Amino acid sequence: MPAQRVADILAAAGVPSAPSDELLGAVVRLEASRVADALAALLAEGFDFFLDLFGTDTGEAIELTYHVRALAALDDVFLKVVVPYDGEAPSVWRSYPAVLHAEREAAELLGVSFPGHPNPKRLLTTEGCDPFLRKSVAVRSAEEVRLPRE
Amino acid sequence: MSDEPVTGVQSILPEGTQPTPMLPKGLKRVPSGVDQLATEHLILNVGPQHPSTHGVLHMLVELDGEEVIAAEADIGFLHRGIEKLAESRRYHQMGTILDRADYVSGFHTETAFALATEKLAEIEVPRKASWIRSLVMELNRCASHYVWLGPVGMDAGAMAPFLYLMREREMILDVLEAISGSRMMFNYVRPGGVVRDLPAGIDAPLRAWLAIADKYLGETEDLLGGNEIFRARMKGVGVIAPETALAFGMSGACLRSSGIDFDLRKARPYCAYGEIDFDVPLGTVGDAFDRYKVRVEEIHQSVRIVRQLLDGMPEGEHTSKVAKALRPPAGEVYAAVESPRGELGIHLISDGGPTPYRLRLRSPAYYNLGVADELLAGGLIADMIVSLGSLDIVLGEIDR
Amino acid sequence: MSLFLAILLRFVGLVALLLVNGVVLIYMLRKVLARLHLRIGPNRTGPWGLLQTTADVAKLLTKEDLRATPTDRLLFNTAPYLVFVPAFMAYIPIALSPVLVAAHLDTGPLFVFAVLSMVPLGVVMAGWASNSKWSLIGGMRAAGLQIAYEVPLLLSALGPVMIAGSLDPLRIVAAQSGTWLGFIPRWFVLPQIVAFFIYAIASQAETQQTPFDMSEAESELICGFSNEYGGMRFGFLYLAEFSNMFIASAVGTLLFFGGWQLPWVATPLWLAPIVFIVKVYIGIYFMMWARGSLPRFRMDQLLGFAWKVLIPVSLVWVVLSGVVIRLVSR
Amino acid sequence: MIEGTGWLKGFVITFRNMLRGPITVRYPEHKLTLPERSRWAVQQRLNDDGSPRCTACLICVKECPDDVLYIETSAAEGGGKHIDRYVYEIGACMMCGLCVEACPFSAIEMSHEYELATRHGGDLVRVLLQDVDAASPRRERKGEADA
Repeated sequence: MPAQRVADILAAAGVPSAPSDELLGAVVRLEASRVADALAALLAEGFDFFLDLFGTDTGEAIELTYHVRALAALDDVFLKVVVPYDGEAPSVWRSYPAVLHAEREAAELLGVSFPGHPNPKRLLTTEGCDPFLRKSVAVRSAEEVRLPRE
Repeated sequence: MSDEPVTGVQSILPEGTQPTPMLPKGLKRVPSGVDQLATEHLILNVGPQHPSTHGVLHMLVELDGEEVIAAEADIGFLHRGIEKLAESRRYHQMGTILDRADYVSGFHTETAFALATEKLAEIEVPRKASWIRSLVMELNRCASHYVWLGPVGMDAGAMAPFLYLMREREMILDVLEAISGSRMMFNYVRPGGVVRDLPAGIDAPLRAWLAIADKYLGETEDLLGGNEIFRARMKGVGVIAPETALAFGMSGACLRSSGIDFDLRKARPYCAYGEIDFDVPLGTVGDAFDRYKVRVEEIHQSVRIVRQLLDGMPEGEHTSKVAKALRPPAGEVYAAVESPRGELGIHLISDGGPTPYRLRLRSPAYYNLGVADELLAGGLIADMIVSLGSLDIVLGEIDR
Repeated sequence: MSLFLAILLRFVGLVALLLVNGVVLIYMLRKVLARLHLRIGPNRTGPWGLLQTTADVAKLLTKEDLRATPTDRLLFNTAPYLVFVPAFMAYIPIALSPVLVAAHLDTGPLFVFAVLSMVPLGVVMAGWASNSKWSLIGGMRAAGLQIAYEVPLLLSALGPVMIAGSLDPLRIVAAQSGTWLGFIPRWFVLPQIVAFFIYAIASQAETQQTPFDMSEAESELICGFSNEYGGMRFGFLYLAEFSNMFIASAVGTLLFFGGWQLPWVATPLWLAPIVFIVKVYIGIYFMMWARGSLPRFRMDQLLGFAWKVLIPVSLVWVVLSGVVIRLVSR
Repeated sequence: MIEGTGWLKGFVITFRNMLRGPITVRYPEHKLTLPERSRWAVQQRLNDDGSPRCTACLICVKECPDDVLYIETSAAEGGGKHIDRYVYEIGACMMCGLCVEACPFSAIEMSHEYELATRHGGDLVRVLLQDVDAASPRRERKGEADA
């Protein structure tokens, strides 16, 4: 499905968006605050299969990617929203309960929040762990953690 | 990024709210009322060191007697930050960590990554490489299903099938070792093809396995699916309706056992699957027994696929020329394979550098496990163990 | 011989029988399960691993006696004995031969079932006193299971007793001597085939073997009621389980398979105990075979099976065989 | 629940498998033969005369994801490089084989040495080469084109 069609669906639901067809597939960029409405509209249009939510640190902000698929037509759509560091995007679990774990993971690993999540606890890491998928958190190299060689 | 150090659970909570205590969502903590006695509910920690959580899963369950009232999966005990580590690995080195994500079917993760990289860098893959990939992936699928089928029998109390299936799994792992050099941490599939051609004489041990695979699996089917006790344990337990399966993003055999016909090997053929003849087994009810049946039939189908791949293995190069220090152009791709657990996707973002800018592993078991909280409530402890086992979770892949 | 010496001798004999049985059975279980599962089993300690269980017993005996602080001290410490002592007592009326018996009781099988019904008490006690949720659930399960399966167990023993017209093990065995039609041994298993199957199922449940190993369903409750036990206390719980296996098989041999008698020929007195032990061990092999072949029931299915299937069937069978015995004996 | 005969069939199958005999390999007495490609501890490949093929080019050190290889070099007396120590930390090695793939001189290889358990932590750090002159890369390249 071309990205423009997806944008039309979203426009009909009153969500403005910027479509583009990329190597990835149909990508639609929109305001973070409207993502719940957008996904509800897509679910109503037959995008019944939620694949993934993950965040990327672009260096200036966190870019969240929602990947949904219309299973019957095998159409993939990638919704991208940008939230500032420590910003927030509404939880979309009412449309896709599959996102429950993924939102918790994105929250702890990238330091964003998802208001409306019913169970906003840490998922993978323990208290005090940095949101290490941000680029500012460096992986310690093997040399750093290794015991000194004699 | 803000200068404030982000610490603790507060970082993911809205301003001013307190973290909720670690208790299941539907927690009641009230007299049960079932028998008018003031019985208190029991909070039970199942795992992370429990024989039936198939790894280091921690299930927090609330019990009324033996009945599960609410359950919550707690994961992360095996979290190694693979997605972060991937940002500092070059493309040809990635196999070493991706093998360790889904440690029972490493070839699938490796291939998904190779497919993503090839899409991004526009690398042609020789036909033989695709066939070899399909071959090792199907073998790996069988090995993975064996090591699911055995433990799920153990969950139901049958020890014999587990050890019988180990016999067949050993035969496969020996073959995989002869092909790749390692039994589970293969590091064999690379962008552009595979590291080495199939070794000479691999035909014999493979045919030896093919000759007995269906027969021995039939014995296991008699021991498990043919057994009345096992059927009574599995039938009607852990029923997942098709809508629920879709809503929770389940894929693979869990989705198909609910009656939804979706298999990436058919839907978007990759590697050699477009040229291979096989069926996709479907369930009807979506209970644990359907998941058992679907997976067993998948092994039979994999045996069929391996036979075809072996008969029709093309001649030619096993890899195309790919620069060691691969620098794919900046861009973003998604590639997925049908792993034994479902759709295993690699979402790769490159900035043109020698290492990925961001690598996201879309783990099927991670999403399949999401349904657990809904699924387990209402059953007995024994049902919980069987339902959880029937999901085929691999914690390495869930926690990454 | 003084009375004291006689009692002491019998006591020592029983203890020896029980301990040797325990050691041999544990070794046998390991080997049989291993063979059923394509493995070798213990093969390092001693020739063919024969000394493995001896080594394990030595380990258990020398282990530190640990008890978690929040356990109920008195109950926690006594529970293993409450499980072990009935298992020990059940050996008393088991007649290895017409003369080799600790105490000749007129109501032998009844006594065995009576003392064994004390075991659930100890199991619940162990489960509760451990102050562990797993143990508690395991203990409750074990109690429910043993109470449910005691009824069909007793009822199934009624058939042979009715044919023999006595509860005395010697007379039950004596009633099974000789042959029908010259070649079929007069064992009660043939006329009482239904009772035998009920006995086999119920005794498998009573001894907590798969498919009835509810209380220590390791994939669910890890180790059940014995979770918190270690050292020799665990050893006692474990030993009691194996000794119950022997008891179940021995009583079955007495009731259904002609005890110490060989079919067709008169059994010399010196051979009788050997014949008996061999028969018992064949029975135990079948119990282990079932353990290695079957999955486990769910608790509710298990209880439903006992109350809805086994008990009605055994009741009907008791009435039926009573009527037939009355008609035949007239 | 016991309406069928499936459970009886189970008895037959386990008995049949019992007759098939154990599949266990009695390990220290009997050992499996490893496939030729099996990857275990890294070892040096030496020339026929016992001199190292290693040129101390450090490619393997850079390639190793776990950083288990470590080479200390100094200038040799007759020019070229002198290998003081070639250290291999087997305890941290995951036997991925990337170093062997990367070595342009085929100076290291994956051995079939899999009995790596040891009582002493010190055994997990091995010195593969000590105090030898490194091979000259130029000469090797000519002789070993596309090796």
